[in-house]
Amino acid sequence: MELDSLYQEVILDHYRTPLNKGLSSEKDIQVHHNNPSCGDEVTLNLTMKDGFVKQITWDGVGCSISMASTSVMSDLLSGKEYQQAMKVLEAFVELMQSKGQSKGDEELLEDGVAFAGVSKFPARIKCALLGWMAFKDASTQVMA
Amino acid sequence: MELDSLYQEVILDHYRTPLNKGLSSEKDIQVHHNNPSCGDEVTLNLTMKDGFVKQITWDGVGCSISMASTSVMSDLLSGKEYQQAMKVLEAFVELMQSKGQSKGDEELLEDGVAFAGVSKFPARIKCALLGWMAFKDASTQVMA
Amino acid sequence: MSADLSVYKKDFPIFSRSVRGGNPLIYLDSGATSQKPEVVIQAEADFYRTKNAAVHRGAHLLAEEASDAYESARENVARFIGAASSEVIFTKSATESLNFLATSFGNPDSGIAVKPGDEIVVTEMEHHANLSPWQQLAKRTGAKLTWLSITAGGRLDLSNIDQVINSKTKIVAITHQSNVFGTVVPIDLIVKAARNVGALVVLDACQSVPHFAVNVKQLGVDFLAFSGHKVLGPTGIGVLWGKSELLEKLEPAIFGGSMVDSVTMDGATWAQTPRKFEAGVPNMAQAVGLSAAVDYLTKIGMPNLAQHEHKLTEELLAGFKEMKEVTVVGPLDMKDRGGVVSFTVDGVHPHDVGQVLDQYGIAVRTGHHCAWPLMKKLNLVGTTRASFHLYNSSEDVSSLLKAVEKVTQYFKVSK
Amino acid sequence: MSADLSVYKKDFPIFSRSVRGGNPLIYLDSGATSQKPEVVIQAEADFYRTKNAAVHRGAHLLAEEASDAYESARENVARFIGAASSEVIFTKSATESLNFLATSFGNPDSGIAVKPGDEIVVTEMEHHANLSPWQQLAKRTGAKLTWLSITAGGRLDLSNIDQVINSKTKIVAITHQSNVFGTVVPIDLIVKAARNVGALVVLDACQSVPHFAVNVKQLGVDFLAFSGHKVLGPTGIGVLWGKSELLEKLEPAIFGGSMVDSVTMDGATWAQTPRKFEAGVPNMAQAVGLSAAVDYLTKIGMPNLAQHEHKLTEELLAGFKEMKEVTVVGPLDMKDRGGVVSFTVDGVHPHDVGQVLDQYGIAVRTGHHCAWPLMKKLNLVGTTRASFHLYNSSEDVSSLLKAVEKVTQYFKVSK
Ligand SMILES: Cc1ncc(COP(=O)(O)O)c(C=O)c1O
Ligand SMILES: Cc1ncc(COP(=O)(O)O)c(C=O)c1O
Repeated sequence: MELDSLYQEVILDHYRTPLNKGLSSEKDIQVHHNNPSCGDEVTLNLTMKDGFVKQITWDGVGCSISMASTSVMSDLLSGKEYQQAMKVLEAFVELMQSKGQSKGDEELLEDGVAFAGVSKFPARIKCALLGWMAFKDASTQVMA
Repeated sequence: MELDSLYQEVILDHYRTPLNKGLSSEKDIQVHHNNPSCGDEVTLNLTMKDGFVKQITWDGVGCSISMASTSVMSDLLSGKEYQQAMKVLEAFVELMQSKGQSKGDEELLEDGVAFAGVSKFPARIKCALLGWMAFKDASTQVMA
Repeated sequence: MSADLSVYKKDFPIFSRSVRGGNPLIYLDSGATSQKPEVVIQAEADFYRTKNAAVHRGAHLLAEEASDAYESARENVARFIGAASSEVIFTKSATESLNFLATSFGNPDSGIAVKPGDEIVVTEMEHHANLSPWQQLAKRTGAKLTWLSITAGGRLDLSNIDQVINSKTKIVAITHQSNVFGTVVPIDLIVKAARNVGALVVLDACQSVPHFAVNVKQLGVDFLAFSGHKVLGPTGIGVLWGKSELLEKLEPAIFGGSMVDSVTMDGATWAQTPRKFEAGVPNMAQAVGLSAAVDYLTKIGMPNLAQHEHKLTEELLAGFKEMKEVTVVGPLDMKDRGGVVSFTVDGVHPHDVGQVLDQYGIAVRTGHHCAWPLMKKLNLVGTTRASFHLYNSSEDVSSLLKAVEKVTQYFKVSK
Repeated sequence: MSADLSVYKKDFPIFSRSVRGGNPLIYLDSGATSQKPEVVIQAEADFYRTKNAAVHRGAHLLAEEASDAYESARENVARFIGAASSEVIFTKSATESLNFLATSFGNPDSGIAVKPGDEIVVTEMEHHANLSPWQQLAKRTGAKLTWLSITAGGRLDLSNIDQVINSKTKIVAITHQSNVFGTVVPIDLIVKAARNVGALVVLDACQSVPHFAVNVKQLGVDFLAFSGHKVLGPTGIGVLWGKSELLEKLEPAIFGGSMVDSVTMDGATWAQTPRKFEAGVPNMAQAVGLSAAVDYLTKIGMPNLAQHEHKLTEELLAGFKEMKEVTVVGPLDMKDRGGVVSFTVDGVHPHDVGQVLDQYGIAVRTGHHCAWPLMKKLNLVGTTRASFHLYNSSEDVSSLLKAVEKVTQYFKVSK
């Protein structure tokens, strides 16, 4: 069923058991992003150190796609050098815009490739990007 | 031609040689009416005496229909008892609403029946009524 | 027995298309916007094809015919809600209708203007369109916005109505039927409370006019707004109705051609109602389309339509009652309730519920339904909402129930 | 040689009807509203028939397709005027576009708000839609409305431009092409004068966008407004374009669903431009229709259209030159002038001129053309106005000239 291409098992797993959920007490910056059309919300705490992403923690409410994607993002980008994290982020954004034409670079995106199917559902792309955009906002502010 | 039913010779005559045009120095009341959609304007001076219409004078700018109709009105209603003037006015309004189905009561309306054709041209009915409505407004105020 | 309205579905061309997964379309999102019968589509097209011209302006035959079509549409729509045609203003939407009022009340030149210290009463279950304009008005004028609460059962809490609607109250702006709960509000009690203190009542009739007979005289309200697109009519048109003696007192909200009596470089005076509220070349084709929509509904009969939706709602509520994972948000009984059913599925986000339903060809609305304060009050991130119209059937209800069952299976929900 | 555009007339279904006296329709009132090609009518109808749903709201396929159609329309219209799509706001009309601006500038919360003592500059030849909103804004804020005059030849008098546009000037709101004279205004000089003093330029492009290529970047203005119905598009839609950094600073003018970022009972924050200016379910079908209209015009080529209208205007002016009873009001030469020709006939009121022309099937506009201050300045009760579009031909010009000849005969005018 078409639906299975959207709700990959990896996504449902991250939804049920999210990583890095629960806000850390320490942080360089906290940002809050929401998606007014569906009400999804993410609060993200970021700590950077020596140009590396030291820690990403988050909390939020939202659909399986937005929560799982934030979980994957927080796992994937933690420990990465800032430029490298941005590269991964760009690859993810590109995948989302691929209208089902791309499978994603598994080396770069790891679990993130599970979201390839989302790109066929325009209304869900914003869900998948919510956490990633929060990270982009936060890290740009810290690096500025 | 259909046009001739609108522009009866009587109308063009009144347009070229209007009656009672030029405002009297004495008056009980002066009213100013206009037709915002085409810009026609009429100023009307009215004098009543013992329940009779003593004098109607007017000035204005507008199309042949509005000017001729005001001329006819001023001639027709002058000297009439108020109630009788209102009866004539009602007959004229009714004629205007007749959508070309009525010829008008010549005894009551005299030259006014020349406007019967106007009722077939919805956009011109307001032109034909401009002076009459000014009279109605003025006389109602005086009689109040 | 309710009338069989299934014969009318074929009047709506959209149902001849298929949707996701090759499924036939099961449209349960009429609360957001209704589908259009072919007569409405044709009425708009015919206006363009045979009499398109700027109304109230030209001396030519087309302009005459266009003006006649537009003004006849006004008369027809007025008749549909029991109003005088001079009291019906065509706007672009209910949102604009409500904003017009708020703007006019905020203009100190209006004969009825809101002043500092005045109170404006809304409810916790308003759509943003009947909340934000009043918030802004309060902010601009120094008036205070207050509100009636809701009960746990999704009804208006009237226990403190006499405190909320008090001698300071100038305006009570309230929905006729909640777009989230389906609750029909007891307008008679609201009108009575408002009359007692000399306040005006503004009714948001977006969710009532499309579904049951609404008569402005019988309701006794002062102003009423609804949208064309929810009443089987075109997009881009709404209605603002008001009592003429009140409309005469209000300054217009937007300014331009065809709404003036005279203009100089220094200022202007206005034409009479309704013209003074309709600046510019109006949405003529859409007015004509809306007129065709109310003709179509009148032919079917609003009581028949109401009965039809009542029956479907009853069936859906009964079905949900059997499903332990499903919670209906709003009245569980059929008293004073329309064909809008919000629900949640345990452990599944509304957006995910909607996605699975979509896979079965079922179109519902998910999210906050432009009623965020209400969602926060209910401690919900959103709901899934099914809403009915004429073209729905008992089969649609069964399909929905079956698909919701699949949702719980797909996401492995267990309670 | 200008391109032969006569083949396109058959695309407009209205020309298959006959009018007064059984005559074919000669439509010379495109300045008021244009006729619609069948592709535009079908685009609107197809939206209703195949993808009607509330945009930006539903999780279902129809809502996706509707959103896509609506946003593609925005991109397409943006491209047509050389703008970024995030800078294009769909309104109900140019009148609303201009009122939105005036309202937003009047909101003290806006990042660019008009203050007491500021000056707002218009011209003596503005349409009421670009005059009244600014008069009201001045009145509300304590700003001063000033204006550029016109010359006897129907051009803008720029002799005192540096006094009128001065250091107090906040906004210059000006028409691109006069709807009475056909004069095309030298926007470059206006922009230069405004830039010198840091004022913003608002362009009323109602009479330019439908007739020649308009590029917002090249013009260098800050805001621009036009109506769909004059550009071969549907009624009920208009465009407001603005530079995004300026739009971001403005508070919205109307409030409701789909334009918020968050809402509580106490207040709200707004979504980003253009969304924050589009409260409520938008005029989706009309946006899609407008998009089809600009596609159609792009296919024909705006330069071809401009040339075509130029030729017809030239022919008409030449014809009128031979008629001693006729006086053209506005530029007599073809320099910086579009296809709008106002004229008077000695001794015959414009309304009567229009009536006689109507009898020959010729549709023109008569009266003050929503520019009363201009008429008063010219000491005229009104004019008769012929205006062209793509579907007009040299034969239409000859028919008009012949019919005006009849007017003078009918009313026995002699000079
Ligand atoms: C120059 C000009 N500005 C503004 C308008 C107003 O446009 P609309 O009535 O479509 O809002 C018009 C047309 O009527 C116009 O010609
Ligand atoms: C209760 C209610 N009020 C107001 C509105 C706003 O209507 P529109 O978006 O058509 O202006 C809606 C619909 O969205 C509604 O359901």
